Amino acid sequence: MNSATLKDDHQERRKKLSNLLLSKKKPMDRAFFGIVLGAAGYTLFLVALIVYAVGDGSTEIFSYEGLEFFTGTDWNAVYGREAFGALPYIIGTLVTAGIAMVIGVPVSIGIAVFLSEISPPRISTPLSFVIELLAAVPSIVYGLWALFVFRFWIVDLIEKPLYNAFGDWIPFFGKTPFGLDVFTAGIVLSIMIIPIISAISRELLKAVPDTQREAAYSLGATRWETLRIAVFPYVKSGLFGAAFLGLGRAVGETILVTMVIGNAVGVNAIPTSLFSQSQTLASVIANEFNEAASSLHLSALIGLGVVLLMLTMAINIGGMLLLSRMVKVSPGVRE
Amino acid sequence: MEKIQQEKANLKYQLQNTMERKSSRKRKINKLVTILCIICVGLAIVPLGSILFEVIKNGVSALSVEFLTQRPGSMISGRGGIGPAIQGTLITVGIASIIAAPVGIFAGIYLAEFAGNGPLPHAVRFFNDVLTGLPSIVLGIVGYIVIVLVIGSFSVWAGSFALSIIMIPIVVRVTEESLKVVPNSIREAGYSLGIPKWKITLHITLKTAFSGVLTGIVIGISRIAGETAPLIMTILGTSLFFTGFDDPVDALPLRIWRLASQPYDSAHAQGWAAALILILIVLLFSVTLRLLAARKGFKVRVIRYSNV
Amino acid sequence: MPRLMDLGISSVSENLSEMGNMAQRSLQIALDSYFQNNRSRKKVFELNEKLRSLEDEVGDIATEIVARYQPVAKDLRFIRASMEIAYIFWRFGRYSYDIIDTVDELHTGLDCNKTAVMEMSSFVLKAMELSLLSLRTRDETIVEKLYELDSTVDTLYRKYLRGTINANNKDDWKVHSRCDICNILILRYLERISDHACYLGDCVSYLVTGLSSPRR
Amino acid sequence: MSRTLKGPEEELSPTLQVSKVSESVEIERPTEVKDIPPAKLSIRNLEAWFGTKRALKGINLDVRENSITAFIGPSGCGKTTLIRCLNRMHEMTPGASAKGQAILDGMDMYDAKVDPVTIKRRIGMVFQKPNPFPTMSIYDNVAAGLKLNGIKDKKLIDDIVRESLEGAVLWEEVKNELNKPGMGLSGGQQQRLCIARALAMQPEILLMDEPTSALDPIASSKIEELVHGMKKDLTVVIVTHNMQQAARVSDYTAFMYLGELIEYGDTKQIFENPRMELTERYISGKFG
Repeated sequence: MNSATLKDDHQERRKKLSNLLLSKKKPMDRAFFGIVLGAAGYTLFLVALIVYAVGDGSTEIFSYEGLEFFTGTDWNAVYGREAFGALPYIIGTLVTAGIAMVIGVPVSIGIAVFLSEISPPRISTPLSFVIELLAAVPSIVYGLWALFVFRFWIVDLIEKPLYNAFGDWIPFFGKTPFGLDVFTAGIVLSIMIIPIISAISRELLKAVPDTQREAAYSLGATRWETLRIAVFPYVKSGLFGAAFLGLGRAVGETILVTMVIGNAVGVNAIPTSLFSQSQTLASVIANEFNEAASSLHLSALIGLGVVLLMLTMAINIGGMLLLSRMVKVSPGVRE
Repeated sequence: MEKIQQEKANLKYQLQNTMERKSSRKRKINKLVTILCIICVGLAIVPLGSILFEVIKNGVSALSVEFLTQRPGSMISGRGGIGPAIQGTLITVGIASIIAAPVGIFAGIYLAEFAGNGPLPHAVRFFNDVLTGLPSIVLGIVGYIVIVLVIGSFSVWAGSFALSIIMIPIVVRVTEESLKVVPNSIREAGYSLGIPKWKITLHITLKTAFSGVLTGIVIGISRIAGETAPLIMTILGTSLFFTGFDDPVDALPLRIWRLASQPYDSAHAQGWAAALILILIVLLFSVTLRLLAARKGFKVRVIRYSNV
Repeated sequence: MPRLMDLGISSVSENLSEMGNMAQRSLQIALDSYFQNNRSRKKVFELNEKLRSLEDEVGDIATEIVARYQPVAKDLRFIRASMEIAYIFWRFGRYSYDIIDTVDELHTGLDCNKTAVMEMSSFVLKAMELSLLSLRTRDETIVEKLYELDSTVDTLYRKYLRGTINANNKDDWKVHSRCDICNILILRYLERISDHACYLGDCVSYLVTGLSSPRR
Repeated sequence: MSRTLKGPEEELSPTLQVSKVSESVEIERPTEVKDIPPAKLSIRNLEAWFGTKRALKGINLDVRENSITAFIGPSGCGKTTLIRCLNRMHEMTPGASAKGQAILDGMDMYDAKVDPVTIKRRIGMVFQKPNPFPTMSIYDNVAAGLKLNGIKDKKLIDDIVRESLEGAVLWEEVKNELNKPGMGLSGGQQQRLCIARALAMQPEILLMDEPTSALDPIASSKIEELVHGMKKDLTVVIVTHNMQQAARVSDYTAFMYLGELIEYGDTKQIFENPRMELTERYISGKFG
């Protein structure tokens, strides 16, 4: 084929194709946009629905108890003697979550540092996988293990020695331990949130540009100094954010806590020592929801849900803000 | 001139001296930190090892065909099985994912491909993150109020609805992130060929981010498959096989919880076995989907979403 | 900040200005040896050799610059012009050597009539001087003067050639021949030098404006 | 001045020599001899913005048919913006806008009635980095534009895929592995695959935005040869930050600076004898 006919061919094909192509209209673009916008709108609708549902469900208890609901310590569903105070559960929630944070955060950051800074890839890759596996274990399985296995380790290895040593003269370690208490709940919670926090922390540490580390190393800094000078300042607020997200999970966790916290009710649920039985907001709901006989009791449980909702939202939004602040720090600029 | 050089040499000597003295201390601290980190790793590994060990040890002995297929029998006898629970989990989680996956993917597409930085996408992102952090039990309450109270019965619908609320934000987030990792040049190549945007998004961008999106769905499903709390007030749990979407149904986590609260050893053994099955289902599922994703060849690096 | 290419360009520049001086000197020496009848052939020969090697060197550097730095615009024009200019300088030296060679071969003594050469050489020296000036100052307007001088030189050459042919009848051909041949040859070489001075002016004009001389 | 004759034996008469020089001068200035091809794309008062920042300031320029036009200039001068305006790709960037005229065969592509998608079907584009569709095979990459625009004729698609790959001088290298992923090719091959993908749409103009900047010199020179060969069927506009590349490959060169078109002309003239001081300083590496 000589070049002239080739060119003619080319022109002809171009004409044919452009007839085919240019006749196409595009109404689908708009329809598609409608679909994705609808999906995005649905998520907003869900938030509104949640707020409406729990708000609507809890009006009865708030009109019955008023602000007493937040400060009362009594919890009684018996007909004629109804009293619903959420304070013990709020305290219980904060204490268990607090214990989980005190143990979980440093360990998580240690793991993250090990994975991203210390270990060679051939160790850190499978290890990260294992840690992620830990995150994939359903909380009910943690609960099962905590209830039948871990509880006894805690009692034998930690609680009894502590009780024997300090129990008589420090109220903090008072109360005979038998494993179903805030301490156990807090530790199991910490085990549950470790994978979460360490995974985020590891991503944060990985996001620190290597040039930062190399700069420190080139000045003769040790690994620890490099972390302190070049890496941590870079990710500090991010690590706080990760911890906050972990805290959100710890506060909202239900079934695991229900299984190991001992399920005390009312005033008894205010932990007086590390080895007290208690309840969290979530565990009360899980324990009593299906047994609630009166609509007031149900509404009280939903009211606990409202408190829980507000608590976790506050924590999570705080965590998100900290994380996003970290992301917004432009590379190379430290606080 | 010579004096200055002398001073310089002096300074250098002093510096080296100080550094040498400090460096042994430095090395000690460094070693200590390394050891601490390794201890942390150990602290995380030991529980995992123990959990897997116990689940397998206690679970395997109770496993049998009968256990997997039959209805629960009397708690004391240790007879019966978790058939309805397996069935219920598959149905509830299946319906939840059928709701959540498309909604999540499309909302993710909206955020990544259409939204830009206006107030609406901002709100969608923000509230999506808020949804991610909500305690699942609260979503159970929502399912109870919105569906159980309305249709007058604990039901599959309520459970699936509550679970879908847990899964949607996960899928949205992961979809958005995976789509954002797709280089813009790929989209531009599509535009430059005069392909309409919706086709570019579905046939090119989403396909490229496929493994990431799939990972999101896997994470979402694994997460809701293990959820217990919201099921308490939505599907209630029953010892019967599936009878209808408007009726209560059983689920594995719920069954494990009930078995664990029994005072009988035989029930506990069944609980372990059910936990084993639950873990196996979750693992099997995620391995299958990941293999599927890996077969697609192209990998978008996706941040692991253990936090979602 | 100087570019790497500038190093090469400045060494080409230096070479060219050295060559210009040498060309001028070798013509001066050649003419002196004709007028004063001293024998400086060796000196001019050496200068000529030197010019040729410098011309080679300019060519080498220019090629290298083209290959390595891919000059454009003014640089490109300079490189192109410099190769031509180096060649012109070498021609200057070569014609000077030809002049002294002729003087040597024909052994012309002080008895020849040297007025014609004297007259023309003043123009040619002037032309050479001007062409070098135009290169030094990058003044492309000088090319006009060069062409004027060249046409004067051409006219002189033709006049003398014709005059010699007409003046020499068959009878006294032998008497004057040695002087005449010598003169005519030298005039011829001078005329060529003048032409090359014009080319040099053209090169400068191209170098500055990017356009070749409007005359062409 | 191509003359390198030396030595007395090659001395020529003065007249001959003069004419010889003038000959070489003739070769030097071909613009006076060459026909200027008709304008394929006329840009008139084209302005472009990123938000409130003006990236192009009233560009006027004629892209000549079946020729190669190169845009050069320092980073941020607007050359990429300009080329992206030529198939209405610029406005796809969030916040970006453009106004003015770009007349393609008598039709103003910035006219409100014109659908930008159809413009893109007539004007192909090749990008800075090779960007084959990652999930698609070599064949699918080339066929993607046709298939996703709703063309179903298998035979036609087969023919065009082959022709386009041949046009991009890639056919011989990949004809036995059309079903392998496009990402498996080398960088230079990927870029030629992208060219084939653009050619498959039978474009009238091909825009190339620094097509070799991500490639090694050998692969780059292949692309350059390919581009040179394409101009018999196509009009090519190429943005390059490599001036030598512009000098090698293009027929016309436009020099841009700070969003303005400083000088536009015959490539030979721009590189040998630029009219503007700024152009001279830029191309000889004195700034930029």
